[in-house]
Amino acid sequence: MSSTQIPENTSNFTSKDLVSDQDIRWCPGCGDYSILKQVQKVLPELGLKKENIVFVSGIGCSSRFPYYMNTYGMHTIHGRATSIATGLKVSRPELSVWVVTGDGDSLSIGGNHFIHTLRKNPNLNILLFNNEIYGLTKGQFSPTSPEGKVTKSSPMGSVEHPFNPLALALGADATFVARSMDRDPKHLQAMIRRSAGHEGTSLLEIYQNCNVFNDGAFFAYTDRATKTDRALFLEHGRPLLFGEGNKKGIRLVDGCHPQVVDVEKEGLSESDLWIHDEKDSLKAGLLARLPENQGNGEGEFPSAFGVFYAVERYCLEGAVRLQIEKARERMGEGDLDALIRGDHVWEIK
Amino acid sequence: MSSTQIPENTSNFTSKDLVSDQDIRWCPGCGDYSILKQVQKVLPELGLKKENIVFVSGIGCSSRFPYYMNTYGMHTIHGRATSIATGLKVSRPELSVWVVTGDGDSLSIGGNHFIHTLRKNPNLNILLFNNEIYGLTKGQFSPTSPEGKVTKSSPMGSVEHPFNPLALALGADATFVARSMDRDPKHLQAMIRRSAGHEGTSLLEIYQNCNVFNDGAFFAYTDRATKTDRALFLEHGRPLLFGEGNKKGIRLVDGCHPQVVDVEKEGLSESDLWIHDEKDSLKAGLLARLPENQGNGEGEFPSAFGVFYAVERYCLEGAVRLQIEKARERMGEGDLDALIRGDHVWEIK
Amino acid sequence: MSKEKIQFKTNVVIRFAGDSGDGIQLTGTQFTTSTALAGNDLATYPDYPAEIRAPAGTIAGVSGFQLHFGSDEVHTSGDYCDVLVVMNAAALKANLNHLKKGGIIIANEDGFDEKNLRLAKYPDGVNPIQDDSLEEYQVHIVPVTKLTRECLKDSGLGVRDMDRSKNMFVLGLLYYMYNRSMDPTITFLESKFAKKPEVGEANIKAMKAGYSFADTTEIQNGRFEVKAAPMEKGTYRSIMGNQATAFGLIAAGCRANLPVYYATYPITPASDILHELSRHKNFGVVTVQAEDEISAVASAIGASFGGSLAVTASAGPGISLKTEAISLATIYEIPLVVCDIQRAGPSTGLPTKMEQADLMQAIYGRPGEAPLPVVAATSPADCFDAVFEACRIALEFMTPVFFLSDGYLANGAEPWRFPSMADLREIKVGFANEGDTDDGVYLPYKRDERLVRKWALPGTPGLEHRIGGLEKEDVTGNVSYDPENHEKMVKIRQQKVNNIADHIPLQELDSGPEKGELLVVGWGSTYGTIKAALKQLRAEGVDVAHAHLRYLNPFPRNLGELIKNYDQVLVPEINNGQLVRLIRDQFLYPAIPYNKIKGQPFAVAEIKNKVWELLKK
Amino acid sequence: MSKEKIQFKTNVVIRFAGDSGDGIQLTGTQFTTSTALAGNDLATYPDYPAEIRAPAGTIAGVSGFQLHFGSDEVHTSGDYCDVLVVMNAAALKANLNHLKKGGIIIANEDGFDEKNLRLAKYPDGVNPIQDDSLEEYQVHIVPVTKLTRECLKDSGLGVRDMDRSKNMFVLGLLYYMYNRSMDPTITFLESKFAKKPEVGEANIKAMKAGYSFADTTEIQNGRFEVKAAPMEKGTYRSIMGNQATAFGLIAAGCRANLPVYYATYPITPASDILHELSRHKNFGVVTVQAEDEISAVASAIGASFGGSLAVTASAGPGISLKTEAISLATIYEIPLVVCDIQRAGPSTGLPTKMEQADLMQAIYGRPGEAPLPVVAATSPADCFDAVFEACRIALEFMTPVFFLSDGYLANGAEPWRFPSMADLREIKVGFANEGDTDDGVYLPYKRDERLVRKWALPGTPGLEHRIGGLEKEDVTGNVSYDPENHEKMVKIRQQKVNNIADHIPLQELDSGPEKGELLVVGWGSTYGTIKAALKQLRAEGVDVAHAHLRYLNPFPRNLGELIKNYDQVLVPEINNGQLVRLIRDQFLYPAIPYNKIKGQPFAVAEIKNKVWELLKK
Ligand SMILES: Cc1ncc(C[n+]2csc(CCOP(=O)(O)OP(=O)(O)O)c2C)c(N)n1
Ligand SMILES: Cc1ncc(C[n+]2csc(CCOP(=O)(O)OP(=O)(O)O)c2C)c(N)n1
Ligand code: SF4
Ligand code: SF4
Ligand SMILES: [Mg+2]
Ligand SMILES: [Mg+2]
Repeated sequence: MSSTQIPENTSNFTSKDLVSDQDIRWCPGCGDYSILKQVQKVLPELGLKKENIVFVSGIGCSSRFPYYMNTYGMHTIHGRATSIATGLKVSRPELSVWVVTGDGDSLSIGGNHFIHTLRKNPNLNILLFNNEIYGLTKGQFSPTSPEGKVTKSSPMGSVEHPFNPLALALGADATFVARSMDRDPKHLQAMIRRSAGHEGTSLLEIYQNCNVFNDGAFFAYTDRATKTDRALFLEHGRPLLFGEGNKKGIRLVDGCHPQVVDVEKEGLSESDLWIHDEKDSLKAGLLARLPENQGNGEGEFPSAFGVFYAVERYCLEGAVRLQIEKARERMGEGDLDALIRGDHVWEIK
Repeated sequence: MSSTQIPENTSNFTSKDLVSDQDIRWCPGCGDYSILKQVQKVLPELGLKKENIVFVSGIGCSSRFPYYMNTYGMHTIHGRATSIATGLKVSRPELSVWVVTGDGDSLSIGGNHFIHTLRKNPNLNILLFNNEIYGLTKGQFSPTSPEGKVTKSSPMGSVEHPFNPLALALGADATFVARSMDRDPKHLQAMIRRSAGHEGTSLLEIYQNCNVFNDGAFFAYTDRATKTDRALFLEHGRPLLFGEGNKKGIRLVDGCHPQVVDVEKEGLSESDLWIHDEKDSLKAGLLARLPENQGNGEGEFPSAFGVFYAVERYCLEGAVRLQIEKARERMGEGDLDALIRGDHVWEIK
Repeated sequence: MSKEKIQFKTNVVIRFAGDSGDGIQLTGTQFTTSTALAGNDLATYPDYPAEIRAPAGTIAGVSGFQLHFGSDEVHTSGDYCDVLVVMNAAALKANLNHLKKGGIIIANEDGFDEKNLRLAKYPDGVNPIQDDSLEEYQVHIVPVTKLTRECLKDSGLGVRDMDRSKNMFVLGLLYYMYNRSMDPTITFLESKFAKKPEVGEANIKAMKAGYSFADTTEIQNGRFEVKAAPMEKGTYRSIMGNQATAFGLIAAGCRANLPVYYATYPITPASDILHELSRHKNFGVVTVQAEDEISAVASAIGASFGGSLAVTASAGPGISLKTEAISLATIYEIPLVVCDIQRAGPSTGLPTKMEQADLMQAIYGRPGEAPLPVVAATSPADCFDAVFEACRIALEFMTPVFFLSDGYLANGAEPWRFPSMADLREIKVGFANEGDTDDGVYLPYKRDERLVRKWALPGTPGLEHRIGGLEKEDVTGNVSYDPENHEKMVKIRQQKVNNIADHIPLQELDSGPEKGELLVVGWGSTYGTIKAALKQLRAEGVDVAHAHLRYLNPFPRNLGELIKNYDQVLVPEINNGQLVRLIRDQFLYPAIPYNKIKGQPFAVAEIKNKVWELLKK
Repeated sequence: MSKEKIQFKTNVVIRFAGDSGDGIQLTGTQFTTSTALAGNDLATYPDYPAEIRAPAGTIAGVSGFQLHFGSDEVHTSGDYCDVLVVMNAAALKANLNHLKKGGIIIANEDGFDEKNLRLAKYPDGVNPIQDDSLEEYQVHIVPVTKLTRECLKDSGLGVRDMDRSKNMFVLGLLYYMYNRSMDPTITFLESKFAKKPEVGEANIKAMKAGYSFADTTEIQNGRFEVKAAPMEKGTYRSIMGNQATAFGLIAAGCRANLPVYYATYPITPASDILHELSRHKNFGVVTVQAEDEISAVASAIGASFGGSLAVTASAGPGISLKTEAISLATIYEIPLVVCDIQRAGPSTGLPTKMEQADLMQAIYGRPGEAPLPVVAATSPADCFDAVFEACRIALEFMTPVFFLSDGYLANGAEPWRFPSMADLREIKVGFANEGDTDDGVYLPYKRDERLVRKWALPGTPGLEHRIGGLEKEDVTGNVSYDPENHEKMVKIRQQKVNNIADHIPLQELDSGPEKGELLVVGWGSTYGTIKAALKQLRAEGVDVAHAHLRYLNPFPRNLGELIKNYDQVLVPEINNGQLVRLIRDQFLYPAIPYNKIKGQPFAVAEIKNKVWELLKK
């Protein structure tokens, strides 16, 4: 089933044209600013027409996003952005539809639409701003907050085991799963580009700092002192390397048990290591859960950033269109009079 | 965190005591009858008191279940049974709470509660009657119906890629995932027993025949001619064997690529094969997706039945109770007068 | 054919009843089609159990289909039936109370064996078709199963398959009794079983056998003729409410020149609209079976933003889940049609039974001040016009609109003098066009004199704008926390809905005097019953007026005055009193509620009795 | 301290305003505590932006806190303020319209630099504290930032941290002006910053500096004394509405001897109830933050079946998501308290502003006939009594109950002469006990004379039974599709709710004559304003009556008669007219709506004017 292609033209706008006239109302220092900037930076490169772009969001700090984009936009209700975006995309396949959502919006109240959207695979780009907290309602734990998290609603610590959002997405048969972060603009831009390029639902989880209610949750991945040991950047076809000078690697023992190794010390070649394959769903799952593994030999497991998984599957809107076309082929363009009349009529004279 | 234990006594009832006085209203031949029977068979063996058992269901044919059980029961609303059951269990940890739900009830409208229940892990037993169809509303496709399924609401075939329910559950961090079927009473009984024994949320998917709207969807797993090739029964610590006389096996190439092999022909020993390990989440995922693999050498991959995954994690209700106890230790039993009075009072005389 | 005496009748009510597996609904609809083609006016009412197929032979498993047809206007499916066809003992037990005294019973003898009697819970040894308990009726006992098997014994079919044709035997028998042509059913069976011609033939054979059986046996002394009804000239078809709703939506899409986007989650009794629409994809209709009701309405809102005629449907429980999103549509001010095919509540209630108890939910069931228009259908065929009108209002006034139908309309059928495409009113959609800006800025909440804003579709250069659920500044649509602006916007949204009263017809009387003792005000599916009751009363010399509301919000401008022309106003509803409250509130008039809450329509006699009661006072 | 002239005042309204980051709410609540401890009656109203922290310096980011205190009874947070404290230019711009002519402005000079003026969107070169635009007011310009930094220069803190104390400087200044003790705040700061004593000290130092600054500078000619109010004898504390709600729930749990189970999904302005309750787990309170509103109410229903005092809460948008499940609770007939802390809608609306627009949703917003009692609170402290009463009704009548509060009550504070545990009414729960069977069968829908059924908890041997959302047979509770039974059950459920009118007090007048020209009927948070307005009118010689409804469904038995004793009835509401519709419908009385829909309470003057207008007619 061929999916509908977004028309590729040269863009008719620049980053500046994307800035709306509305004052931005995020807290100073909020990670959302960077994400907005990177999106505004990347969009003009994609060969889209500005009038064909629509941003759809739910409710949350992150979901204010559409107001700041001088494109078509819908700020909707809590948790339903993916469904609303799906309706828009299925009815107007030529539009480039972006969903902006938070960890509460998409994984808490919106969890059902989230998983169903992923399996149905309309060609949407989902930007999930994960700050592991409810920002807008002033700091309650979210479904991604770690166990024991102390918040306003969990003064003795959260008793809930959190979701691993990417593992959940893979379990829901997502076709594109990636992760980036607000504080790494270049990587974020690259990931936005990859998301846009994917035909089908692309899920980009973005670690986002909420400096008011959950400050520093992801600093380990960007702070000088820790970042090389804690963040691993994925590249398709390349071995999993990280640490100072990429001296650490990950290898798979028995084909499926990850192990952190010192590449130089053990004199390993690249091919001894786990080579990242974006098409391998099993390995994508393993990557999503990488930091959940017990540290071994060479220390803790890092968190991965990049494209975990990217495969092709027909898009929902394409399949819907195809049936309409087939129906027209089979039955001809709808004839209202014939429909209403039906097969059994009688006349009164 | 120690979870709350269901009191183990000798049961005070027999299978017959579990039969309610209500006429059963499923279609003659419906697979639900068998499931009811096996549940009634197994329950008395579990050392429970009848008055401590509660069946909670949503809406659907399957969800009529509680009416037929002479225990406490709640027939609720569509999709919410897991949440209602969670509320009951958290507030009354000593009860044995069973959820009966359908593929539409739990995975369509109830998808959000389903995944959140699994991650939170209250000690519930979920029996998911999967007939790959909406029975009660007379035959629309469900989120587990295969692509292209022709139903009343999809006369040209469903355009939706379905969920793999067990993969979804694993992605949602379920602690117990198993599968059985209506037409294999002994296996079903065994699985009900295992589910009951698991501390935490146990998800038992039961392939159930809807002989009116989706007849024979799972017959391949029970029909003489096909069952040995299509159904593989899992046992912890045992190799994956199936086929006539257990001559076929599954081995893992490179540790993670399953391959169907002829055990005798290739002269393989058990240890060459994939040995099932209920604690291995990665392999559980691989098992859930087993039939999605391209057939190779020795033919198609079978579907697995049995316990895919079973690990321990603290139960929600235990953690909630523990905080209450800790709070009482720290602050003493609540004193209403002191609470209301607070710290700053003044007197008017 | 010539030997028997034919009795002429103006009206007949037949009720078919049998096990859910007996093909009762099919028998009923086939008889309906033939009767419609014979030119009778008619109304039908299927009455089926909530279970898909409760255990065969039990009361719970009985399925019924009632058909009222006549040579005169027919307004209801009939209070009581003249003929009761029962396929088994349970069907008799469950339906005898629907039969008029002296009525005809046609009973399948083979459905009264020991097992069936036991399942129907008759006492041991009691068989109602053998004892004298049915003395007051004309009973025809026919060994339908046996005869069907007999006539099919050479068909090569197994017994189970043969038995599947026994409903056709009965149908043939009734075709003979009412002098109906078998041809439409023969055509139907041939096409239905095109791939299994042996089954088709068996069915046809059984039907013909039933026909002949009636011709040659004692049933002959019961042959009736119901002349064609003197209906308005024109071409007719038979139509069911949900089908008419589906057609109305497609028609509105055509007349507005917009694709229809229909998103729903299955629920009784709304699902058939989905089933019907999904068969007409060649109209460009998109049908979406969403994962739940919230997703359904949400995706419709997305499609509406994109420029579709967006529709969502459910019954009460599902509608309640949609209310948050509907509230969003009211503040967005985008077109959205919400179809509520009401059923008996609260909660799951009686899911296959009808009720009119979602009116208050439609009018008031949203957080905050979120007014929206409400339109109700009055008969199966009227679902077409009413939902078309709901679409028109939604599109022309940029607003969500409720369309109310119910389980009785949804599954009921009647003859329909269908319109041609050209007769249908054009729906004028107010799109914003490229360049519709002020100083280069697009103002999405600028309004015309009716207070209606324009619809600016993504894809239009220069109209880029954002909409949201936060209160919006007048004209610009920007987020505004200004207190004065909020009040202004709440009032504007209310006024816009109120203004619709200028664009709908004034309330007319359906019948009766313009002033007088009593006005009966109804809405929805009570139409036929009230009409029939007042007609009978008129014949009995009592002239009572009838106004039937299509527009529940806003009310027609003249409704208040109209009401005040009568000494008393009676408001019959299949609920515990809802419209009556709106009338009392708005017009401070002591309208009198009359309520039935039994999952069933009013009987004509009930309305008549109530009117008598009021007039006697 | 002796040199200055002290003016005596009976009432003062102070409004603190500044950037969201300026600690305005803290300043306000501290001043409130000290004022309460000084024995004044008071009422507060925080007014904060929807954004967590909109850009510093902008109008959108302005946060406000208004406090009205007096030596007389105080009923509202005040229409206009006497003193306006502004930390920056935006705060002045956004709040000047709240200041009485001739009022005092205390302005932080450092908040009026070029940058701040630009962010506040003053025209280039305009500085309101330098030109003569504030001539009509008494303006005190204080370089708060500079002075705070000055006094803390040796504290070792960085500039940003020093600046965080500037609100304390202002607080000290006001403590001096109104002769308040700094002690409660000192205690508070010491405990709050126990782990960062240097910060605590800095704050205390800044406050003392502000106090001294006022003592030594020109502020001295503005020292006021507001005597303690002649309040009823007793012990008082200050309490906010959501806190009172939380306490009321805990108290009801204690008096019913049941564990409280509170399940919710965060939403403004309801979340603070969750926050408060989650701190009191030592009462056995279970708080659940569910994945969404549906799960929250569903889990509460599960807990109710299990025997908890089950409560769920939200604001309008979240409540609408719960309606399907609430409908289930009505047909189950189990206790459930639904707290709706109303905010301005529709949809997301103005999430931090108050409104009373969910009344119709509470009464009618469910599919089918699903009546339930509705109880509303009238003041922050009254939330305690009202929610306690909601719990009592739910538990004693086995029914879901709506408790209505709103954003004004939720965040407002007032002095509270709190009850002791022993004063509280016992809540009598009707459990079924082992052996409560008829012929060995438990009949879950058997009722007492009030039509109330019993609560049979799982774990009780012999009472095993099933409940469901399908219509249930009278007495046995078995599924029943019987038409007569359905009508009977709908009527029973309605009658049970109606019967509650026998178990609530008759409606009393809050003030005014028992018959006369005009009765003002209010509900919810308009209480204080109406009371104050009528009191002033009475002082001006106009005696108008006031009835304030706690029970919105069912109404007190005597309400209809009571209303008919007056020539006119005015119904002021912060919505577009809701209670007024119920009154018109039920009593056919032409009650007059008076509506304000600005996300703000009525001003006393508005009510007075409206009354004058009606009396002149
Ligand atoms: C139906 C409904 N329920 C609850 C809310 C309140 N609410 C608004 S945003 C939010 C959570 C925000 O968290 P997240 O999605 O993580 O976004 P963030 O603010 O962290 O970016 C909640 C609970 C709402 N607006 N609507
Ligand atoms: C809120 C709501 N939406 C829709 C329905 C209609 N409905 C009842 S059961 C059902 C699906 C049943 O499918 P499943 O859960 O697979 O159960 P089965 O009947 O197949 O056992 C639906 C859509 C309902 N009762 N309530
Ligand atoms: S609260 Fe957190 S997420 Fe929200 S705007 Fe502020 S910093 Fe950003
Ligand atoms: S419809 Fe299907 S699932 Fe439902 S009772 Fe009948 S056979 Fe069973
Ligand atoms: Mg968040
Ligand atoms: Mg199913």
